[in-house]
Amino acid sequence: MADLSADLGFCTLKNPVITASGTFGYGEEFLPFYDLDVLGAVVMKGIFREERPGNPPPRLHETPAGLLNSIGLAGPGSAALQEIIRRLHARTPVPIIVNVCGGNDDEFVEVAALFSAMDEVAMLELNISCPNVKKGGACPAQDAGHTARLVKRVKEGIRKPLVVKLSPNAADIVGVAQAAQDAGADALSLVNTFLGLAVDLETRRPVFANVYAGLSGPAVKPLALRLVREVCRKAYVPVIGIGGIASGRDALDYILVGASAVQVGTVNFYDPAGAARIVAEIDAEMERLKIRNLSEIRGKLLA
Amino acid sequence: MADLSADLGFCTLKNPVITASGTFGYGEEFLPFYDLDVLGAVVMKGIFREERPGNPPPRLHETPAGLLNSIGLAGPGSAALQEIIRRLHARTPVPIIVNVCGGNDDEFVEVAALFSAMDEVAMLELNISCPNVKKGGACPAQDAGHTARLVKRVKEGIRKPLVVKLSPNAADIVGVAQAAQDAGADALSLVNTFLGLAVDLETRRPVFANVYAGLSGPAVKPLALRLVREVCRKAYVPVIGIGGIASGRDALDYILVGASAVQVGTVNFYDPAGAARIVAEIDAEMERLKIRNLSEIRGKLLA
Amino acid sequence: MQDERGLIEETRSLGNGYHLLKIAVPHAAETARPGQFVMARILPALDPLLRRPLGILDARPPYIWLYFQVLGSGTRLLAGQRPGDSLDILGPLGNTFPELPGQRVLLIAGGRGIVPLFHYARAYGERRSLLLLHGGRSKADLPLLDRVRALRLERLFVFSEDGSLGQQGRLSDGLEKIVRDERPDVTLSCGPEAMLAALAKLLKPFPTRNLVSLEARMGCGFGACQGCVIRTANGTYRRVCDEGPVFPMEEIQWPT
Amino acid sequence: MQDERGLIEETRSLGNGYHLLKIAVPHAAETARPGQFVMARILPALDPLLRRPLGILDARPPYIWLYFQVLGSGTRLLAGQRPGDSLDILGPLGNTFPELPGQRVLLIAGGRGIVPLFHYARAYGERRSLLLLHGGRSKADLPLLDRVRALRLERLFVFSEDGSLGQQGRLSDGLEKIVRDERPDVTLSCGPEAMLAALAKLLKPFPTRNLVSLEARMGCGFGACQGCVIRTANGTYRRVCDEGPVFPMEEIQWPT
Ligand SMILES: Cc1cc2nc3c(=O)[nH]c(=O)nc-3n(C[C@H](O)[C@H](O)[C@H](O)COP(=O)(O)OP(=O)(O)OC[C@H]3O[C@@H](n4cnc5c(N)ncnc54)[C@H](O)[C@@H]3O)c2cc1C
Ligand SMILES: Cc1cc2nc3c(=O)[nH]c(=O)nc-3n(C[C@H](O)[C@H](O)[C@H](O)COP(=O)(O)OP(=O)(O)OC[C@H]3O[C@@H](n4cnc5c(N)ncnc54)[C@H](O)[C@@H]3O)c2cc1C
Ligand SMILES: Cc1cc2nc3c(=O)[nH]c(=O)nc-3n(C[C@H](O)[C@H](O)[C@H](O)COP(=O)(O)O)c2cc1C
Ligand SMILES: Cc1cc2nc3c(=O)[nH]c(=O)nc-3n(C[C@H](O)[C@H](O)[C@H](O)COP(=O)(O)O)c2cc1C
Ligand code: FES
Ligand code: FES
Repeated sequence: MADLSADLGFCTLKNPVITASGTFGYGEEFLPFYDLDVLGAVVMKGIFREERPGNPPPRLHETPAGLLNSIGLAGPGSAALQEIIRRLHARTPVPIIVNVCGGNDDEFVEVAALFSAMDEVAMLELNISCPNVKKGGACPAQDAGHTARLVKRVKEGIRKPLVVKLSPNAADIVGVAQAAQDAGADALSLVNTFLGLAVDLETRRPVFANVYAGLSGPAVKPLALRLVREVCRKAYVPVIGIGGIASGRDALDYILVGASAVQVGTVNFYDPAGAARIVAEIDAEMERLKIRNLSEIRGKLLA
Repeated sequence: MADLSADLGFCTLKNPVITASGTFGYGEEFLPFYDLDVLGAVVMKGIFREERPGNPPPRLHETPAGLLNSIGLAGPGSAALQEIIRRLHARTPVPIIVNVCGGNDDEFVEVAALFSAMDEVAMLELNISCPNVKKGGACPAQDAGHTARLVKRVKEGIRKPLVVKLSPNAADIVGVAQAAQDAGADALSLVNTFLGLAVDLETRRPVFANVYAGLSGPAVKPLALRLVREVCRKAYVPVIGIGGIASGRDALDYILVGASAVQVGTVNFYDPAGAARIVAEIDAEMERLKIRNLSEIRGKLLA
Repeated sequence: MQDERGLIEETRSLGNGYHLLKIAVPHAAETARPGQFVMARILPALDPLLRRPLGILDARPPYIWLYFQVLGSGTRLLAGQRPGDSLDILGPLGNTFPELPGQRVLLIAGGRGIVPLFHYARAYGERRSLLLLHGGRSKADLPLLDRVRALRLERLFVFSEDGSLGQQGRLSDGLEKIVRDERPDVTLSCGPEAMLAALAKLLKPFPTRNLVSLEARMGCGFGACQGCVIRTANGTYRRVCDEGPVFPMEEIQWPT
Repeated sequence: MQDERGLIEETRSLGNGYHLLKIAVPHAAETARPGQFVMARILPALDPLLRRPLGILDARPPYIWLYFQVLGSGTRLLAGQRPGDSLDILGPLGNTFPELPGQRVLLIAGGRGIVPLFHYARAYGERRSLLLLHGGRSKADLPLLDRVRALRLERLFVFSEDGSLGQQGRLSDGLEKIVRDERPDVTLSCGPEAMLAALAKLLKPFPTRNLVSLEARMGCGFGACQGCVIRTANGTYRRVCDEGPVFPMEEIQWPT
């Protein structure tokens, strides 16, 4: 057994594998498959203040090695999620991260404060990067100024570590990352989904009502890995790498370019025990390459 | 037989399928597989004034449904390509497009003028979007101002239609597209490859000497289709859609969002007769959906 | 629900793109109940990426039978599998058609919609009499009919649009008369959405309890992705994978 | 060169991840010459995306034999293929080992580098005497040895690093003595790059003509992508797929 612990500065996770928001339900859905405590942490599906129906179907469209989604952050609202979190926490000690959403800045601030007050919550992730809320894919993480203002306000109202989740659709993701950390983000997570399009020649319409949707899955890994490296080179807070991770090897690639931990998303759909498998594969790969702990390779890309 | 002819304004191609630069060699390599005259046109691999060795190996890395390449525009130089083009033209009447490259603006202008003078050349494509020439992936197409200046100069020195090939790595591809057309581009082609990264945990090095490489193939299609749609909405010159086309259906998706023709790249590697197959599939699909000609669907996405 | 490695025991091509697979997959076979489905991962490769939902046609431990139609890349690859190949089978998933003891039940199956109803008739048909109304475009679209005839059914009504088998017409053409004549307490149906929408309209005047099994694009199959929703009559969304696939007919907002 | 649908006739697992395939693929089988290879597309799906290059172990029309080692996803999928499955086979590709009539030829094969040299010995061994020096890590890495012994060879030298078969050591350990004793005019070698680099050093003092068969990552296999280059001694690049895979040893820039 290699030492898999992942140091985020403000806390240390058992290992670097975190399940990504929106791809792991509210954790409970995966209890039949494995003990969630084998994971570094789990992120809850993104939450708004009130219940939201989400977008009309179809919400998913498969592409080669990828998945377009336009779920539109369907969810039960903050009060219901608090109940779910208490229930989950009673069943497993795995750290719980809440993915905080908002239709406007006030809502982000309010929802963050609500979950900051819960003992069962380990940290918050600010989802300023969802392309499926507004038609056309606009989100706060496309703008450094907006990101800075919002992060500052949220941070003032909470007493928990704040991870800010960035969008690959920003014109300058490194600039947004710098704005977020300067404004008080304790960590950065990236990437959320890439804006993509699918159309249906039979109906001559876009597949999705919102026209654009978010691309995730193995297809995006080379793109996401580049963005994570670029952000890591400028970040002084820990970075959580996300995008297309399908194996332990993929996860370690992110550590090598500088990430302190990773999130795994789409893999949970096609391989329900995939996140647990990735933990085991990281361990085996570290053994094989005689890597004793993650700091031995973190950011050690020779380039 | 549906009418597959593709109107580019300044000329009409037999059909909308053009083979993409760098993925079809100099045409001759594909003569054993089919009669190139079944295609709309072929684009030669990118050419500089002088012979270039290209980048050191490895130059290719496969990713899920995608391909990272860092060929670095290896090529024999303009004089040798002129010979090759004469030879190819003697063997097939397929329209030949030259993909013009340059290490600086003067070289672009000079190479373009050279091939503009050749009767065997149907049009020029200005490759201002290759991520594999400069380390880090920088190219003129990342900057609207530079693009405008360069296109204007090139255009002044030639008497052939000029297609300007855009980069998906620009912060604002629509702005660059507008700059290119305002500066005199007769058509726009997009996208070139997406900047991506692959690393090797064994050596702790990037796979490629240039660190970043260009991602192509089916993995990128949803992303490229979105960018093509955004450019088509603002373009008053014809657009050639490129990115991950693997089937006739994929090609028609690009026409539906507004492209006048398409280029097919990576498919030529894993299916040497793939471009010809795509022509046949477009025909079959149009028959099936009772589409008589491309203008019936071009840009007719209901959104 | 479990993710099991299933071993293909037998494959049969039934023509016209229809296929039958017999798979050894003990947990799913033992616990599956009529109306449930599995998510099958056909290859270890990343294209196709997602599993494909397929209804359980029949289950006799350690085997389940799948019956499917080739539509796209996933089902095409599945059709290429042969005895000795293996698949990852996640299941059984979803809710079920209730057993409904003592009730007079009419099963309505359009095309490959036969799958959950076949399972139902196999599981509960011995114990009481069932009616089955089965239709498709043509004879070639009803390749299971011999097996359907072998089920214990009180009555079987067959329709084909081109008249190549049974009565000519859509099954919705025959529905009203059958319901009037046979007076079922409950209808259970499965088939193309347009057919189900037509049934919903036709059944409205009758006092029957009506349940339908629906399809939707699925990401996970077990409630985690919110991808598989259908719109309900009151404007909310429900997940087909774990709140369904079986729903009361009147809860669904049918396309008009 | 042609893109043909090949039908798998026979598969054999040789342990330790080594596999042998017999494939009916008439054009490639008829025209293949020793040293050539094929590009195999294993699945119609888009992952793995590219074809995989594989040397031709033997060709007896309408069959070719492939011999490969499972390394990654492509070879793993290939190992899962069974008789009756089909593959797209593009070939034969590349240049060849010259026949060299009247010359004394030493074949040097490291591990799966046996492939083109086996083909060479099968094709030309009847007509004259060949020497073969074959080595690998251990017995388990030389699973073709029985078939190799059945070739018409004047002499066969076998080395294994762990001594489990033949003489203990790397084949480079035995090379100098063999070349001195047997005085070949030409050496033809294939194997891991490090082995070939060692051979290049050892063979320098000898007057032999030396040809090597190389591997590289390939995009297309027929000269269109420029992806498969190796660096030559004078600093330029050459394409392995169509300028090779066979090169004069002294033209290559070996890693130091
Ligand atoms: C609960 C459930 C049970 C099912 N049971 C069966 C069964 O027993 N037998 C059977 O043959 N099929 C069944 N299906 C449908 C089956 O899942 C799809 O046909 C299959 O996923 C198509 O995969 P593909 O890769 O071949 O096609 P794709 O390449 O994914 O799609 C090909 C074409 O089919 C359409 N399509 C794909 N999936 C669906 C879908 N779920 N609903 C509507 N249209 C779709 C697409 O729009 C596209 O035009 C079931 C679906 C669900 C949700
Ligand atoms: C002309 C030629 C002939 C060949 N003949 C044979 C043969 O007869 N039998 C045989 O077993 N193999 C042969 N190979 C090698 C074979 O092509 C690779 O093993 C195969 O492509 C690996 O595919 P994969 O998907 O299994 O591995 P991938 O997932 O692509 O890679 C797995 C691992 O193998 C390494 N790797 C992959 N391809 C190569 C390569 N070409 N060179 C060096 N390292 C590589 C990668 O770095 C990676 O670590 C030949 C290669 C060439 C170029
Ligand atoms: C169906 C789906 C729903 C998602 N919902 C959310 C969400 O609620 N909040 C969020 O921050 N990210 C959401 N994401 C993005 C993922 O958390 C992750 O950033 C992305 O999928 C890339 O990782 P992957 O390639 O491993 O899937 C969602 C992704 C998918 C596929
Ligand atoms: C190996 C390789 C070499 C390429 N060389 C060039 C080039 O010389 N000039 C150019 O403009 N684009 C070049 N491209 C980009 C393609 O022309 C095309 O824009 C890109 O591959 C996207 O299309 P695809 O997904 O169909 O491959 C190259 C792409 C690949 C894969
Ligand atoms: S398929 Fe994922 S929630 Fe239903
Ligand atoms: S593999 Fe494409 S040029 Fe050699």
